[in-house]
Amino acid sequence: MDFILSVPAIVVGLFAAAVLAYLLTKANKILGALITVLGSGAALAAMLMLKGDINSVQSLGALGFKLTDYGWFFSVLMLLIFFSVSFFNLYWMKKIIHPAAYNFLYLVALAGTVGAFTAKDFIGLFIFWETIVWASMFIIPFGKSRNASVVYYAFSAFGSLSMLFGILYLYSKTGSFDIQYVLEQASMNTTYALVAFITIGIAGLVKIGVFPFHLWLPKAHGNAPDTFSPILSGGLVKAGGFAAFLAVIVMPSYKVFASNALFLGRELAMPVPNYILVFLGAVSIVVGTLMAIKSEDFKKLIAYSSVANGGYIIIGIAIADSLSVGGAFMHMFAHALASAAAFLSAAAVVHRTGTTKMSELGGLIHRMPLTYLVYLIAIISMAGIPPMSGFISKWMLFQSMIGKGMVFTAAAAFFGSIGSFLYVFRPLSAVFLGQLSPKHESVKEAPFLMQVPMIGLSLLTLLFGVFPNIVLRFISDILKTAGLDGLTLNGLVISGTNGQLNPSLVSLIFGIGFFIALIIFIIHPKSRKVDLMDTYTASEFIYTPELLHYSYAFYAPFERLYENAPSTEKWYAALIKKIEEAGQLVSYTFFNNKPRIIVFWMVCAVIALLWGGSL
Amino acid sequence: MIQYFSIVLMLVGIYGLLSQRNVIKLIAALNIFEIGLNLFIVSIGFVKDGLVPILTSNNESSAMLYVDPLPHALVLTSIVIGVGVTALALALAKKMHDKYGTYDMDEMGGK
Amino acid sequence: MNTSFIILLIAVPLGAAFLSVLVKKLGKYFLGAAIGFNLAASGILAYDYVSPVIYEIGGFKPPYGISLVLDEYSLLGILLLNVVFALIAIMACKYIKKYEVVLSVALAALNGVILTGDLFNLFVFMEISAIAAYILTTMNKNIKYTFNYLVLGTLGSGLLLFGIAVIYNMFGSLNIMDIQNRMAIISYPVAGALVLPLALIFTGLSVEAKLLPFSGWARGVLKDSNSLVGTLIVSAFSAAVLLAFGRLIDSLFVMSDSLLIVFTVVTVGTLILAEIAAFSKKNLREILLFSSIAQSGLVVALFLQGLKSAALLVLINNVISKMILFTLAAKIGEDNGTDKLEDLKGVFLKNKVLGFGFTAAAMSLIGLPLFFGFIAKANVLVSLFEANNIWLPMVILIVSVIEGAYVVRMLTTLWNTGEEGELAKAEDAKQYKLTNKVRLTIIITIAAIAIVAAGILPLLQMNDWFNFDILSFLTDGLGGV
Amino acid sequence: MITGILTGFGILLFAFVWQTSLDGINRKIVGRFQKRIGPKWYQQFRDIFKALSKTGVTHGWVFDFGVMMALGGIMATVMFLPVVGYSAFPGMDNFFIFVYLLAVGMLGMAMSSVGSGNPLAGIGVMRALTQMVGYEVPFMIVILGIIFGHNTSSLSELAAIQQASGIMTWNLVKMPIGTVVAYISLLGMLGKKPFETFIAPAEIASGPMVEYGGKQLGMLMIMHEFATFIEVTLFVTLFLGGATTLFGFIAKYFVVYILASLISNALARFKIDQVIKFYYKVPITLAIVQALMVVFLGWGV
Repeated sequence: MDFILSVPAIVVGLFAAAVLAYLLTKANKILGALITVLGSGAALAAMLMLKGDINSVQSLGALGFKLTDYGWFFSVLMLLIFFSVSFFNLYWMKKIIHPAAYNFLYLVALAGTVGAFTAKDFIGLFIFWETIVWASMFIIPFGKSRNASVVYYAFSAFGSLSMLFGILYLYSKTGSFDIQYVLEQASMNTTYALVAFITIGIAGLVKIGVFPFHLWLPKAHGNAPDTFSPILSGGLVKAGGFAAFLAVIVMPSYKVFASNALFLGRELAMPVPNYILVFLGAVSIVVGTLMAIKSEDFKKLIAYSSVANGGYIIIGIAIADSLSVGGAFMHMFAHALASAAAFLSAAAVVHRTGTTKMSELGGLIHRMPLTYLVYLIAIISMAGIPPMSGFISKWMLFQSMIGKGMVFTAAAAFFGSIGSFLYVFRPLSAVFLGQLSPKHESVKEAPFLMQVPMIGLSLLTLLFGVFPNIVLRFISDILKTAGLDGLTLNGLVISGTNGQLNPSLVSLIFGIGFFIALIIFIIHPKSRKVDLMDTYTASEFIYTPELLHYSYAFYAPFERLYENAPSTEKWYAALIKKIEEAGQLVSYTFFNNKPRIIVFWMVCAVIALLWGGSL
Repeated sequence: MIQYFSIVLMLVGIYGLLSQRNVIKLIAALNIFEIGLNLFIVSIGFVKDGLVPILTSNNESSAMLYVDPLPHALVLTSIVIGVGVTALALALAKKMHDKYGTYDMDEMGGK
Repeated sequence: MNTSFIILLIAVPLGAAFLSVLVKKLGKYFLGAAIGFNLAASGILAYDYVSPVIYEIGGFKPPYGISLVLDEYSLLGILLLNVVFALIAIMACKYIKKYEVVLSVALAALNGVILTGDLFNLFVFMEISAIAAYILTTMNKNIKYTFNYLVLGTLGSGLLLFGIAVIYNMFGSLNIMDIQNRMAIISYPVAGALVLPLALIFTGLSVEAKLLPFSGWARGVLKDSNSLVGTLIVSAFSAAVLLAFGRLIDSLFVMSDSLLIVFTVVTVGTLILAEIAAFSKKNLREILLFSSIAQSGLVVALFLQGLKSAALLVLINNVISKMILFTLAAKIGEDNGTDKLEDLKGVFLKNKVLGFGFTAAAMSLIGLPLFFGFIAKANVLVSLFEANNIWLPMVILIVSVIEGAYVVRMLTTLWNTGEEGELAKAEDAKQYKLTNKVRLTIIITIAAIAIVAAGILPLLQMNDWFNFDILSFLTDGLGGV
Repeated sequence: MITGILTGFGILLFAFVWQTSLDGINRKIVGRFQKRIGPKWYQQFRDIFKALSKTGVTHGWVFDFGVMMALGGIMATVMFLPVVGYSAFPGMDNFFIFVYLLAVGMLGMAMSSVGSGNPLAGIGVMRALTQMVGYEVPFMIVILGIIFGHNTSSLSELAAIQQASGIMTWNLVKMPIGTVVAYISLLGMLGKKPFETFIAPAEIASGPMVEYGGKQLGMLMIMHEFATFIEVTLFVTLFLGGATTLFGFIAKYFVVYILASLISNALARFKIDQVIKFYYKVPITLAIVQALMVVFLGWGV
């Protein structure tokens, strides 16, 4: 195979495009943004064409690339998200402080993503992984918060350095960086396997934003530039799923630790490490859901929902049977599309109104109906309601959890699932429905080029909700190469451990139901159109639309129930405070510029050295 | 014996550094420390019953016991350096006095 | 190869210093000539280098005479030192006036520190370089801090001399190699007897190498220093002292286990505490000086573990990136009257080229991939793991998170305007100043490009880039040209 | 396929007729309870068709679209229900379909009502959703036990398993705690007192329903009948062994529904935070106990 169409070529090409975008943006901002569209589009096309070359190995200098099937899956997903979002870049050039750097880093992050998913060696994986981190670390502060970037970096660095530790430890033991070989070797030795599991697992957990590492998601996603939040939430977060998949399934830890299982001999027998992952996933679902319900900011809300959804993904991977892992993959796919679409609709709203505070918005459905529909489809998918793709994955995950009899995990998942109705409905109600504020009277629908990716993502969500087997067949192949059983797919039907699902049929029946309702609606007398303000107000006269808009502290009665719950945010804040205090202490103790005090420390140190040295 | 004495001198110098806040006294303490150090170095060259390590017509045999001459050479260098540092320190002290009007480190303020 | 270049590296700057004293007006040119000569000479030495050379001063055979040792280690040292020194002098040449003599002496002494093979000679060069540093720091206009530095420095070098004297008393020699040979043939357990002198030497060197708790002078001296003094101390001086430290540890430090543990505690403690202190600071130069202290701790810790190559990579990375960072931090401080981070939001909007240089250096400092720092970090960790050391990598990585956090805070703040919760806007950066100096821009750009190139090329060229020996690379890669 | 859909229509028709009649009967029973005569048993039909025939108002397209989505989603859900052995799509009557397809309808209604621009509707929807978090979780934990125990999530299969040997294999008998929890949840689903918070006519003017009139109201009333039918049928099928004969089904359904209605008339309304607190204290604990019994002890399998 020639170099022109290969993974290294895509990576190098994206780096080159990044430089080109930088230079062109200096000349013309729109032109530079166009390069991000073309670059990511071309990379997506190239990656799709490479489907036949799965398992091919290539190298670029000392960096090896191997296109595994799961790597291809992730790469295509990422490229799709990057490509969709890149259309928005065209409209954001004026709003971003460093447009040239933005375009450059956008493509560098993309190159890093493709590189990380297709790396043959661990060290290559790490290099690209960190490249993503620093590229996004520079983009995030272009938005609303500088601190968010620091938080993002600190968490990411914790994860990736943990991975680096594992990689190098295993290198020193096995003498290789090759992912396949190292994991094979690791799986034969419990200690190595444990190190690999913990270190790579932590990297995955941090990236995907699972409790207790979830804090960076709301910070970074909520404050990043509006065009980059969908990338983070829809795209980069899923790299955590990739790492977790490597640690749990590819290694495979669930076999290595099979003898250390809880509840041996039962359906729910599962290795202890996997249980820990499941537990963390369950906690994230609950925490993410509760925090999302509480959020007043549109983007922060979706970010917390990503925490909850990350929980599902981790649980799916940790349960480690084919249905659950397949469900996790499907969930990553569905959630990537849905959360990208949701963030894009948020971006469209910001583009037109300039705010993400839900209490300042309202009634936008009458001005931006398409954006509303995109958001509606996205949340239907996120809440796991048919006929969208999110339903399929949740169904698979529930099947698996119930099949295993995991009562508490399932309880958390059910809570998250029902809770998601609450939080996804809130922006719908507060931003799009309700009263239209007079200051948004003249708001227009999002421009055409922004509509294109939004509609595209929505259609994909719908398509894979109705015909999920298109994706599931490929996922099934991934599972088979990873040593699990494939999924039981039969025509349009998916079979679980205790039931079958025919999403197409569900969609069809829903369509029929809707059609009947439509007929009932049409044959009956036409309604009279009245203004939004013409509502029942118990005979009071209210002329201010804002006052008639119920949006602030939407779930106040529910929030009150857990307002005093312990908060990881506070815990982290306290930790940082303590570190800073310790630093000040060091500074004042040893660096106070008083010779006698420092001489005193010196004398103490010399005595300590002599005493300790002569022990 | 002289070695213990020199170490005591060094400790006196360090005590001075620990207890004094007057710039001039600090410089003096440094000097005491250096003197102790130099004495120590000289003392390690000492050989009991050794002769002056100079070849003269009186002691032509190289088998005779000599005092080690090297430490003396070292100490010369060390003293020179010490003098240089002391001079610099005194110059600094003068400048500090010009600026703050005091020799007391604690009264000079600042962080 | 002309071995006389070795002594000339010291002699020429020293001569320039004398001439500058005589003809004050021409001081600038003498200094320039000395720097130029040293650059050229170290280049020639590197080019011609075949195998280690011992240069005997005055023809006295070691151990009787003073000898200078040019091996891969000191070759690397003089290359690094002279290049860095030259770059700093060019970048900060407006401060040089009146200090030509001191700078020439410092150059000579620092070269001596790296090259010398004699313990007492090392003390002399250290002391001379320290005196030069004291005088340079008077430029900060805060004599109190200089005096503090002087007291501590003198005490430290006194302890160093004390240790050297004890060593001489024990082995009857001052030549490092000779002592090494004698240690090998002594019948009693050397490690136990060496505790006192080693502890003293360690303390003495630690003062100049800025290890905690011996480095109380560093904050006062560096926090308001200009781009000449501060940069010289954090990069050139630091490099020379650490190299000398490394050489002594490598050749003299026969340590008992407990002594090794105590030394390691001090160095690793320095790494951790200084990074924490840097994290708590809000001023650019303060952050950088604490980071520099921490890196020194790491370098010495690695030397103590016997990982010379890894330590050298960290050292090189630290010296080059600190040179860029401190120069720019001092410049920002000078142009804007403050180096407080929160008063400098978006300052790089005024001069993006310098901003890029700063960014590349900072990212190399924290060891992000595609920058040289990553190569260094990977080497450190790989060699530690290969030495079956697990806890030190853990410490290094955890500390890296803290380090990363404050560096990223620095970068994001300096690049972006706007309060928290507001969009970053380019208009808000109007009040800042960051003047453009051609020399500065060129050097920073070249250094930044070098950092990036040294971060990317090994990935593409060397299959074992995570495990390469910088010293043999120097002979094979450069000497063998 | 076509027969399946036709069967589905049949079930739809049956559900409408039966539940609407029962609603009328219920109104009469409640009337008698309160020493009134009460309306005729077909009063509910009259109300629905009257509403449909009137000209109402609309607050924009989402107001209408939501109503259609609500009714469409609910009707689709009904078509999947197995009733008296008739199942439109055998094997596809997966429990989760009911939970989530039902949610489409609920979402449509919520959208439509909040789209009216009336804040009372918003508050009503908020309460409805909050209450949903309350009752669904215990309910689903109980269902988890059932599905795990019987190893199927198909409603018709679950019914068949329970019909194996009379009343003793009903889940009512085998999982009594779960049945109690599910019944409490059912009260919440049906919006019967004490869980009537989201309607609360005296507080928030019927909450979500505040702006409706005319055909939209009519359609929502139909939707309400269907939703009630789904919920009660789920309970009957899951805990009372479903039914093999129409009479059996009607009888069980009648008991379950009327009992709920009677309880409702005897109790007062919770506040919404009390609802959540209640559900997350008693029923959820019981549900988990039940599920653990099934999973770990194998009781009730």
